[in-house]
Amino acid sequence: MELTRDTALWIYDRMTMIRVFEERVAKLFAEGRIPGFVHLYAGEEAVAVGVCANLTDDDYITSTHRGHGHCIAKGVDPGPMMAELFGRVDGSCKGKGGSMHIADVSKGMLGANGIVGGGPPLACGAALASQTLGTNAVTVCFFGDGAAEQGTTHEAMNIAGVWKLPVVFVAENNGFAESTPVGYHCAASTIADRASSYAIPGVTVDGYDVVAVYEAAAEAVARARRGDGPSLIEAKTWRYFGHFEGDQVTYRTAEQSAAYREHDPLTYFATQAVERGVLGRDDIDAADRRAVSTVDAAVAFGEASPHPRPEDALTDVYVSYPREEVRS
Amino acid sequence: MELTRDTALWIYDRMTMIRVFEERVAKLFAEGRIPGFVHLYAGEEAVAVGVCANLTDDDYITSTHRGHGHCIAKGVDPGPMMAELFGRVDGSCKGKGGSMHIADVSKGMLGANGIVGGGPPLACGAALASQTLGTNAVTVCFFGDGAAEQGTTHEAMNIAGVWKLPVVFVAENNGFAESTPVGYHCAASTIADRASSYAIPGVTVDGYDVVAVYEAAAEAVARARRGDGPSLIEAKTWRYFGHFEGDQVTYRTAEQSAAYREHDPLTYFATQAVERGVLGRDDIDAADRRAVSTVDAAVAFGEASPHPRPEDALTDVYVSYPREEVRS
Amino acid sequence: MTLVSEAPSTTRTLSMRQAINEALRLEMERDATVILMGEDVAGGATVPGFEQDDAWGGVLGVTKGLVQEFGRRRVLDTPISESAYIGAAVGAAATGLRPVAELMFVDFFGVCMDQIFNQGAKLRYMFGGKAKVPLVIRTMIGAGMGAAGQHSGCHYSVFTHMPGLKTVVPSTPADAKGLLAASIRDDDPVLFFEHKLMYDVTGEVPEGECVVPLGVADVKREGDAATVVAMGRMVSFALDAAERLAGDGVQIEVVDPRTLSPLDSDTLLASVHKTGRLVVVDEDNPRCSMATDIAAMVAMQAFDSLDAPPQLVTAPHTPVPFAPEMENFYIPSVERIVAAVRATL
Amino acid sequence: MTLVSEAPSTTRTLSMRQAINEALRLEMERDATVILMGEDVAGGATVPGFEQDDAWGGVLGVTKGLVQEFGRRRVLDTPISESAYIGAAVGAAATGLRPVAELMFVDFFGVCMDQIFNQGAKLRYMFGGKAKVPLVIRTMIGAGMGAAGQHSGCHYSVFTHMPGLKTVVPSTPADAKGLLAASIRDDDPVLFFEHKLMYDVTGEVPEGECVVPLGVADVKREGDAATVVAMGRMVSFALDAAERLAGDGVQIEVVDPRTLSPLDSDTLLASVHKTGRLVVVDEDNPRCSMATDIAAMVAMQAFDSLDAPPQLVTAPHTPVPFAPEMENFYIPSVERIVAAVRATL
Ligand SMILES: Cc1ncc(C[n+]2csc(CCOP(=O)(O)OP(=O)(O)O)c2C)c(N)n1
Ligand SMILES: Cc1ncc(C[n+]2csc(CCOP(=O)(O)OP(=O)(O)O)c2C)c(N)n1
Ligand SMILES: [Mg+2]
Ligand SMILES: [Mg+2]
Repeated sequence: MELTRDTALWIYDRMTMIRVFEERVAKLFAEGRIPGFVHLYAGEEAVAVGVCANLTDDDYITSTHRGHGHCIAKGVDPGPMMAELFGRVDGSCKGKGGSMHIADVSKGMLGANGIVGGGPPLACGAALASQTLGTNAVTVCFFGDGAAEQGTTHEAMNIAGVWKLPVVFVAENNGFAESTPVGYHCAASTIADRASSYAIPGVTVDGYDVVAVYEAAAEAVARARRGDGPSLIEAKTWRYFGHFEGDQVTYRTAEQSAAYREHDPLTYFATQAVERGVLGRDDIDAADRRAVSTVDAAVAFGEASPHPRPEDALTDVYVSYPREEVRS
Repeated sequence: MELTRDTALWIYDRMTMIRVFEERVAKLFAEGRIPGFVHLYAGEEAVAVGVCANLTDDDYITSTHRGHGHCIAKGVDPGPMMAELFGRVDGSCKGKGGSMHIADVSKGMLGANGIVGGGPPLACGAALASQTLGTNAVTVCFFGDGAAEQGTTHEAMNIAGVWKLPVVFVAENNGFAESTPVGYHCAASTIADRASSYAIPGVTVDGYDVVAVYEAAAEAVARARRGDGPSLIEAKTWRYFGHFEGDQVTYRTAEQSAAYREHDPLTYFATQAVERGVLGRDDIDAADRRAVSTVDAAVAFGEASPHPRPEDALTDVYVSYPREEVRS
Repeated sequence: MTLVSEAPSTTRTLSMRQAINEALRLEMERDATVILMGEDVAGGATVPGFEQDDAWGGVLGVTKGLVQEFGRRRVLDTPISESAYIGAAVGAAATGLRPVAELMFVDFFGVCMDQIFNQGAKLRYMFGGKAKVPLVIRTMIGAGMGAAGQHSGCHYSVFTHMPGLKTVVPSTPADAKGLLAASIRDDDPVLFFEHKLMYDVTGEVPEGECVVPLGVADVKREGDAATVVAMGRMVSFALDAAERLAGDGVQIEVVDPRTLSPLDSDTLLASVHKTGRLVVVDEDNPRCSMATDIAAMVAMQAFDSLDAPPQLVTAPHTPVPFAPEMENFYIPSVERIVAAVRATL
Repeated sequence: MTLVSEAPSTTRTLSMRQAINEALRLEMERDATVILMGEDVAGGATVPGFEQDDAWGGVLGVTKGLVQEFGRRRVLDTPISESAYIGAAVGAAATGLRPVAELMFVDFFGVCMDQIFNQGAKLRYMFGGKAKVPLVIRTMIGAGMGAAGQHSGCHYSVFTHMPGLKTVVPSTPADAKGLLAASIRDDDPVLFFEHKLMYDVTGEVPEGECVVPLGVADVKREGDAATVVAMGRMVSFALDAAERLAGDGVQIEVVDPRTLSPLDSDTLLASVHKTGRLVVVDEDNPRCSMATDIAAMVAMQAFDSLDAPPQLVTAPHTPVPFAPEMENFYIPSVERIVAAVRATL
């Protein structure tokens, strides 16, 4: 493991932050304090964090309906995130988006997306802007195994190949699209191999090993920055919770879930880092404590934030529009 | 060449019929006797004919905007076809569809299509119906190289793989999508290789060699009939005319076109067939004469057919609907 | 409610979810060419133990239990490829099946609209009437769940606009059962809109076969003070408004078109001729909407009967916001309906 | 025509095609972040000899000559992947460019609608106003070319229905130039509808920079007998009808909204207050259409001014047929407009 102490610290810090955040959201949702649909990222932390460890605030990411982890990995502030899930005015989207549309353009996080396959074309656009404007920003497009069957994903990978766009496509293969296994919905049951359809590099990595993800992403991001075009990374992972909160998860066995929990990506990384002396036990404990206090503060921030006024529904539709028109 | 005399006769007969039909349409269009957009199939005859030589009237095909050749190869009567291009009541579609929607469901020809990539999902549906109803019909989906970049094509090949549908996908790679070369619009510049994305067989054949097409299709059709699922065939071909009538074709050189005309699929097949004694020169000449008289008769039939009444525009929208509703 | 087939003797209380599920079961028993397709309509495809069982039975459980009875060849889980499977439903409908495809949320129509409005809707016409497309697309509509901007729309106006499609929006469990049966038996492509907040709404539903014909509106409450035309979930809002107004001696007539295309304009016009006043309540966005469609039709065909300007109570021209306060403001309210009726008096 | 920037001294005769091309050229010269994308907008990408030249310049030549001046980095040919490149235009607009994407025919919207109405239109709202999407989608509409069922529709009603989008339908070369400039400079996503039969229509067009603001209707002919609201190609039909009626001493007012969202209802209402009569002429299908949208708005807001029922002259509720006789019947005619006006008198 080649990681510097700083990188290792950052990685663990973000992974534990995501874990604590998502477990708290599950609790808050169960208590009825969060409306709508909530899709949790717990179990998949190593993917978002391993990838985003290679990015700066100037780089972009597009996300999915399962976007909290991508936000935290990209540096979005947990306070406004929690406020958004609560639907408050200090939320990242002023309470207009909620979990499925959580975003922070100032951090290059171009939004969770309620449409499976909605992100890949947008990612090509952000990359096209960087290419045209001559910045050397890179865009990462996270999508699920189910999204791989959506036509937009195919079109986006091809056009990225045609235009040699600085995009990294990251397929988060957690084995299921809702209750449907990838072995059923994906005729070839591998996503990385699709790269050959677009003459771009494609690799499969263990999405439970954050260092493996980090290294694969480092190569793909460097390639994109060099102007050599897109890549596809398939990260094999697993979600700890149901598809969304409320899902009974009958389609997975306790054994399967236990087996994955066995190799929990956070514990695995922490153990390795400590064994190899890159981090100390105390670093891990401190990070865990930081995560808890940050999430406590985020919840407090969210609860303290005022509720929007009903008529706020009428603003932010357009930059400019005759006001009465948006009224019914 | 393993062809029986009957098959060889049928093949040449259909190829020359398509050629004569299309050249006549070009003339009629230039004379202003055919309205709308017309996309001619001349040069690509070996693909439609080589494939359809493996099909019966119970099998289905879906087509493209360049559909006349597919119709003739599938056994659609040139008379109603010409009447349709003229927009007459005896047209295959009673003058409502025209060239871009020419169809004959009674012959299993499920329509030309004005939407690039419109056909592949429909093809999966016809195949699903055969599979569900337990007939052993096969569906062939013709699509162009440009259509390969459409999301629907990707989705259809994947779902056909998932459901092991009796479909044969035939990519007609004529080198261009309008004025855009396949080398530009297709990141991998090969279509057959995409089969691996769906774990289905994929082959590339010389679309100018009708026997090669016939043999590749025979294998794919047999596989589908056996219930072993879909296949993808990429046939390399070339259109003699412009993208549509009126296209100046500045994007191709005279040399390129000449080189292709050199290996004209009809002459090539005729020469081979005669050399190997499968057919006689007289068979060829007779077929050519038959094609001319058939097309003459088709034109006469089309011209003799009455024009539709203006208000016929209001019929055939629904099987049942309160009449006044379709009026404006 | 009109019953075409001999009226069944008995009814019992069912939820909208149960009523839709029952209609699907009965039609599948009646006709072996009826199949279901959609994401997780059974769920758990190829998962050991789920060969003849469903893991989900639809995201909100509407198709639960059907795979047990009809098996996975007739209840097909699909990849997330709406264009492919809805297009396949169109192709299968043109070649001998009667598919019932599920578009989970209507907000997803943007990924598969071509197969719906250009292929399914126009195939018959473009082929000169020589084919038919007996297809039903079931889809969820409506705000009120905190599902935000891409899971809460209605947009039935977009499909009603399109020639070749029929559009159905049930407002009661009994109507849902009867209209879905009629839609499945219909030889044209039908979009069937189910409001996600109504699945647990209960009502009396006839046992056994019952068919509510398409194109026939239903007067849900009679009155002579004003005609209130409402669709889907808005019908119950209109009935609540009617109760409140009745308290002040104002008796409004609540008319539910039930099918938007074809639209039973005769029934709507008859009511306006009687009341002289029109209020249209529509949860969809206001521009080029069913609300404007009905108001324009009435203004043209019952101009002399109208004693006051038509009033439209609709969602605003905005996406659906997430926070409950804003979402509730977005949804037409009983108060706004009452006010609109008063404005016509 | 309203000119926002200092009115240019001179005009000259241009075709609609030339006027649109000129607007694109001027805006690309003015702002380096403006790029064009679409199938064959240049044509011949990577073909030797076409590095700085176009093989097509758009299927009907509207973008011809632009790649010569701006190069292939700003005039991008695309694969046939509307979702990918229109979605890319949305993403690029949110991150610093002002893309002008071409959807060749509006009838193709079904393969990319999600990126238009769910992503481009709602991104700003769902992000709480913290992003903007300065995007223009140019697309061809209209029947009359024998292009049949999948290349001849209008459907601007569908986009006008969608919150977050602006919709523009020019009826003259000068309006086309000024409205396209305004659309490109606008910070919201704009759908710009060009009628394929009008590209060769000529008219006086100001030289140099000219901007026609969005949301401002234009009275194309003044009159007091009746208000005829018409869009796109129907404006010229309405003006022809006005000539015929003038022969009988009937002076109608022809109002062109020019932008459908936002709609300049004040100008429309002012005209109806004056004339007391409304005819809406719309080439789109009739249900949930702009025709019903405008008729409903007028019925609600100018009820007391209306002396006769509104009349709608639209296409029928059918796809567009191929044969010329049927296609001409499908398209609203001058005769039908004249008859509709007479029916209001
Ligand atoms: C176009 C579209 N179709 C269907 C859905 C409903 N849906 C939401 S998430 C989901 C499964 C996505 O699976 P995957 O891409 O593997 O992501 P995961 O949930 O496993 O992270 C589905 C079908 C949707 N939101 N959008
Ligand atoms: C969805 C869609 N996009 C664009 C078009 C316009 N168009 C018609 S044919 C064509 C090129 C098709 O190329 P290809 O698939 O290779 O078929 P070919 O014309 O070469 O036979 C295009 C872009 C269309 N009809 N439909
Ligand atoms: Mg998944
Ligand atoms: Mg081609």
